Amino acid sequence: MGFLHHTFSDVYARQNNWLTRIDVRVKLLYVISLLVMNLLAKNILISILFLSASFILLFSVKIPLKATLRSMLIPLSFAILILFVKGLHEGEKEWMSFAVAGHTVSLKEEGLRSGLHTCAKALGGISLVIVFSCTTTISRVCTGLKWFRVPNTIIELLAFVYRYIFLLLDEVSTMWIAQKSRLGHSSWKKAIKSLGTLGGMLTIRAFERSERTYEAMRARGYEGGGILTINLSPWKKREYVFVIGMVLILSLFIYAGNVQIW
Amino acid sequence: MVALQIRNIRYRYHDGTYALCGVCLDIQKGEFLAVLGPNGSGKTTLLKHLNGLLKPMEGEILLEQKSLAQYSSREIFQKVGIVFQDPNDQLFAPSVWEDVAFGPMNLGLSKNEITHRVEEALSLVGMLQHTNKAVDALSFGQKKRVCIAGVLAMKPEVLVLDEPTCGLDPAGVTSIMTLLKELNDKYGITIVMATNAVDLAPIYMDRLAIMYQGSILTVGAPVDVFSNTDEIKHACLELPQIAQLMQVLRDEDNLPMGNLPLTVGEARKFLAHRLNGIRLMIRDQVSA
Amino acid sequence: MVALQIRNIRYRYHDGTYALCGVCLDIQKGEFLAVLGPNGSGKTTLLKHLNGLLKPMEGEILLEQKSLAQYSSREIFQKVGIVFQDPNDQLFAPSVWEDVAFGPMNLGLSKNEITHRVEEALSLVGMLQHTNKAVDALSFGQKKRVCIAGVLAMKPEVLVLDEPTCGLDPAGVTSIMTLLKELNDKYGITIVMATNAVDLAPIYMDRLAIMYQGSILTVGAPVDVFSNTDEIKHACLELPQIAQLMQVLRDEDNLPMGNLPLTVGEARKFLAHRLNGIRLMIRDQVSA
Amino acid sequence: MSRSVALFTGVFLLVFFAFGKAAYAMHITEGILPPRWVFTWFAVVIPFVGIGIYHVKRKKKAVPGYLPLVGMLGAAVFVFSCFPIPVISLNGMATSHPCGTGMSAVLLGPFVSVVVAAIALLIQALFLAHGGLTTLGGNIFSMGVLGSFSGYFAFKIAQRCKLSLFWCGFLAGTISDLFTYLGTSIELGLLVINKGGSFLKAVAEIFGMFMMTSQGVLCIVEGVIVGFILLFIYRRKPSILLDLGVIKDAAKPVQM
Ligand SMILES: Nc1ncnc2c1ncn2[C@@H]1O[C@H](COP(=O)(O)OP(=O)(O)OP(=O)(O)O)[C@@H](O)[C@H]1O
Ligand SMILES: Nc1ncnc2c1ncn2[C@@H]1O[C@H](COP(=O)(O)OP(=O)(O)OP(=O)(O)O)[C@@H](O)[C@H]1O
Ligand SMILES: [Mg+2]
Ligand SMILES: [Mg+2]
Repeated sequence: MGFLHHTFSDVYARQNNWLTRIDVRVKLLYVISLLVMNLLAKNILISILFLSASFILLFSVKIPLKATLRSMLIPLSFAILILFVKGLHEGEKEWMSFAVAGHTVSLKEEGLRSGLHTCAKALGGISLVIVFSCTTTISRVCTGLKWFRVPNTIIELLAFVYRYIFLLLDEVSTMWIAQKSRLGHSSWKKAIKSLGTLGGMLTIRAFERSERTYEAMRARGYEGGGILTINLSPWKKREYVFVIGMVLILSLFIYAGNVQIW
Repeated sequence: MVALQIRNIRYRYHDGTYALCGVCLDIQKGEFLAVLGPNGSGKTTLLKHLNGLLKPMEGEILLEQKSLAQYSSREIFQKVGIVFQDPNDQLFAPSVWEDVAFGPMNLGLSKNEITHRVEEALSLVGMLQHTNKAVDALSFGQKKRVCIAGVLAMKPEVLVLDEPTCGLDPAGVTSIMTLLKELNDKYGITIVMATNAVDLAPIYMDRLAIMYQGSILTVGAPVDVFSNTDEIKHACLELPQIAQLMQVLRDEDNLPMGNLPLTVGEARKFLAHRLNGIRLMIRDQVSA
Repeated sequence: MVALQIRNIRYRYHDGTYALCGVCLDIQKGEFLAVLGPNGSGKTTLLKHLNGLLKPMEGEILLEQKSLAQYSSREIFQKVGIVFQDPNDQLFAPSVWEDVAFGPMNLGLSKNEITHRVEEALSLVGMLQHTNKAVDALSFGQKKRVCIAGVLAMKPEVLVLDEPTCGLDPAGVTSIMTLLKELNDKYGITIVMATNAVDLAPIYMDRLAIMYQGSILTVGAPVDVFSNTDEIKHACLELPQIAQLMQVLRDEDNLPMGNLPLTVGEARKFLAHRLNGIRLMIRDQVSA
Repeated sequence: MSRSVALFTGVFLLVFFAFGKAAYAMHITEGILPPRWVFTWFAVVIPFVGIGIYHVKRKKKAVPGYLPLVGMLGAAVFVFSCFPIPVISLNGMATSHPCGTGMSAVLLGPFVSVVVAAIALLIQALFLAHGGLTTLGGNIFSMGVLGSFSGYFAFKIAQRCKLSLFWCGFLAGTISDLFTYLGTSIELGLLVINKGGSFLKAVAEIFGMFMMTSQGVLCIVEGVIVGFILLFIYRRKPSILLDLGVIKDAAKPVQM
């Protein structure tokens, strides 16, 4: 099956553990401010700290290491790409050079160094996002976004799109299999043609399904209003503790991030 | 008391298909009515008329003696709830709670009232423990239940369902049908359902209506409807398995029989009586 | 002769669901096998393994004594054809002819051969008069038939179907099942189908396999499988209606019985014999 | 010498691997853009997203079914962007993923398409770890804004020129892809300017790398597929294209 080699990380978010129980607003505040810290930090240690802390957190809620590593593969490759872009273009001092087809290609020390820093930032940042997404379901995310005043239309569409991705993926993979088992993908040309058909069927079915869904929505009184009932629970003592803790941690990081060591 | 009166309605789709050609039917308050019929006979089209999702081209529908056209659509939706065949079309919110709350929210109820109704509806369908689950994490039968809860949360007087048992395994069918029967018996909700499952009809339903090519062939109690075998065959339906057996026994093996037993229970009573009756007779005669 | 041997296969979906946990099953050449099981028991997953669409994580599948892994996928698809539940998933082309021709065309056959095969396949499923119709203009049952024709046009030895009767009216069910039985009897095509319809199994199938939670509970002739009532209940299934009736008669009314009759025919024979036997006995004794 | 050859080979393989994989997702990963670019790109895309939201809201008032329509088509486009497209290129036979923005721009119009792209990017950033939250602005700019508008205008201009439906779709798909990659290359190239790097050379190199690995072929192939998709819908259910305003009655479907 070529489809859905992606695993959406919110399958883990449906479990019940200490991280999933934390209020989403607190988690969002944490993640966003830590991501900003991660960007602003002047030394590599902060990002490495975030990376390792994230792994410990993920370990503490029993997310399989393999899953985490798999989802870090693409960010990692992107980070390596940046490393070379920077290495090739930034700075003066050569670290090493090659001759490729008559051209000299040289990697520069300064660029590599700042590239390495960016790599660390990428990994640190992405691991924070993974911690967030592995412990927060989509409906919680919507609640959180609502609290952050993200427009309702976006939140509704987000919830709606997310809800139907899996369904359509399932349907499409059945159709794909049906095509495959009648040899519709046996050569490159056929495969392209069949993918066109598949996309067309997908669009048509999405269109028809939207009509049926709209009927079902109308039957429950929908007249163009909101489609989400978001229930914000009041903040509890726990949440306040977390937020105060965050302020402390942040000030520590701001201090640590400004120390020049490299 | 009549809940809904369908007066000679006709409907034509944009592409020219006549899906309903003069349907007349009275739906009594508190009854459990099944609409049976072959594929394409217009069951779904008929059900969509019952709460005004489709407007008849001719004829009219009376809800409590007043034409549907005179109600606002909000009033109709509150009185008549509809559950479609594919639960995935109806569960568009990410979690169970939010989905069930969608209807009450559109009614503009207070927060407390919404919470109350959602809980009530979920407990009616026995899904209270799944309140916070994501919709994709539910099984097919559970999704079906949540759909029903979503409609129940609007406190309808009439519940309309389109093939609620299609695609479920036998245990799932029994559990959904038992739920519907309970809603009908205990809470007095009038239920109209379209179905292809002839075996279920005599077990759960008070009345059946047989549709064929956009009109209604017969309406009546299961016993009466299934006694007219030719009409059933004509409408591409079949007798329930048990009725088939009893019919063979009656017609081929000359077993005298009043009404055709339709359910396991009825057939058992009849057969046991017969077999034991005969056995007793034998004993009597032997001893005599 | 064994057509397919399933040797202890396991399969896990990406999200961690174990859909198959050690399935073993032999499928004989020319048999008509039904896979029964509740929703989510892994029927569809198992069927998708039969033509290599999913690869088992452990275990293997032998097609004619050779592991599936050793065939090219083209060879497998030619030998094992699969028809999914929803016909709308499978009809890619705008017209019936084009859709059925899709497979043969991909085999790279000559134009004549393609025409020949399409006609043959369409006549097998009785859809020859609809050759030029648009797919959208067909009824549900007709779409189902075209799907089957599309697979038959590749001349498979094994035909695998996922819930072929779901959503069809009773007449449609009978017509599809008769078609399959004919393909099986007359043309010797091995048929494996997943289904929830327990009532059909004893009428049409040679053998049943009951799945539950990713493994196979029992395999055997309908009589044997349905004689183990507890297992059936355990697997969220039910006995066929007729068998339920006979079971009640046996257990509650103490009617002595060998094997539980499962179909109308068997039950009739048994009951007629009994009733008449008793009647004869009475006559004898009375006259004696 | 041999050491440097080995090193070079290693570096080359690494870069190749990185490009193959990075192009797979082609969204800029979390942490890569420095704060000022994060800020800039967010500032650039917010008006577009805002106008898109306004469009959806206004349309929803008039046609309440518009929201489920956009949502469902948005999901469809997301699923389309998961299609494994076989492409032949320098790194051999590989599969890659289409962007799908060209298609969504054709079906939904450019502004709504930006919103759909933003949502798709948010979902990918959160639940698939493709892209990132702070880089969301930059990604929306390249894929959402550049992709949608270029695709939309390519389609409309092609229609003006009376090209057949297939070629209109082809141009929309291909051009929106090219602009998306160009946008990403520019955003990455901009990272090197403040440290004395040469911006244009960097952009050219990155863009060249994208095109040389699978993505160059992908642009064309995605165009072909979008063309086929429109053609298929036209043949099977033209009313959909009419309803969405993609074609007027008199469109020529095929002419290849
Ligand atoms: N949206 C539509 N546009 C055009 N024709 C339609 C549409 N929906 C249904 N029809 C046609 O109207 C007739 C009645 O269809 P309907 O769906 O009401 O049948 P049904 O009894 O519900 O069948 P099933 O048992 O298959 O659900 C059929 O001939 C069908 O082809
Ligand atoms: N694509 C998928 N990803 C993850 N899990 C899946 C997927 N498809 C099926 N499953 C899970 O695998 C198990 C077996 O599913 P399968 O579809 O094989 O059951 P089934 O017997 O065909 O059920 P049904 O009678 O409902 O068709 C179920 O628990 C299901 O949730
Ligand atoms: Mg229907
Ligand atoms: Mg299945």
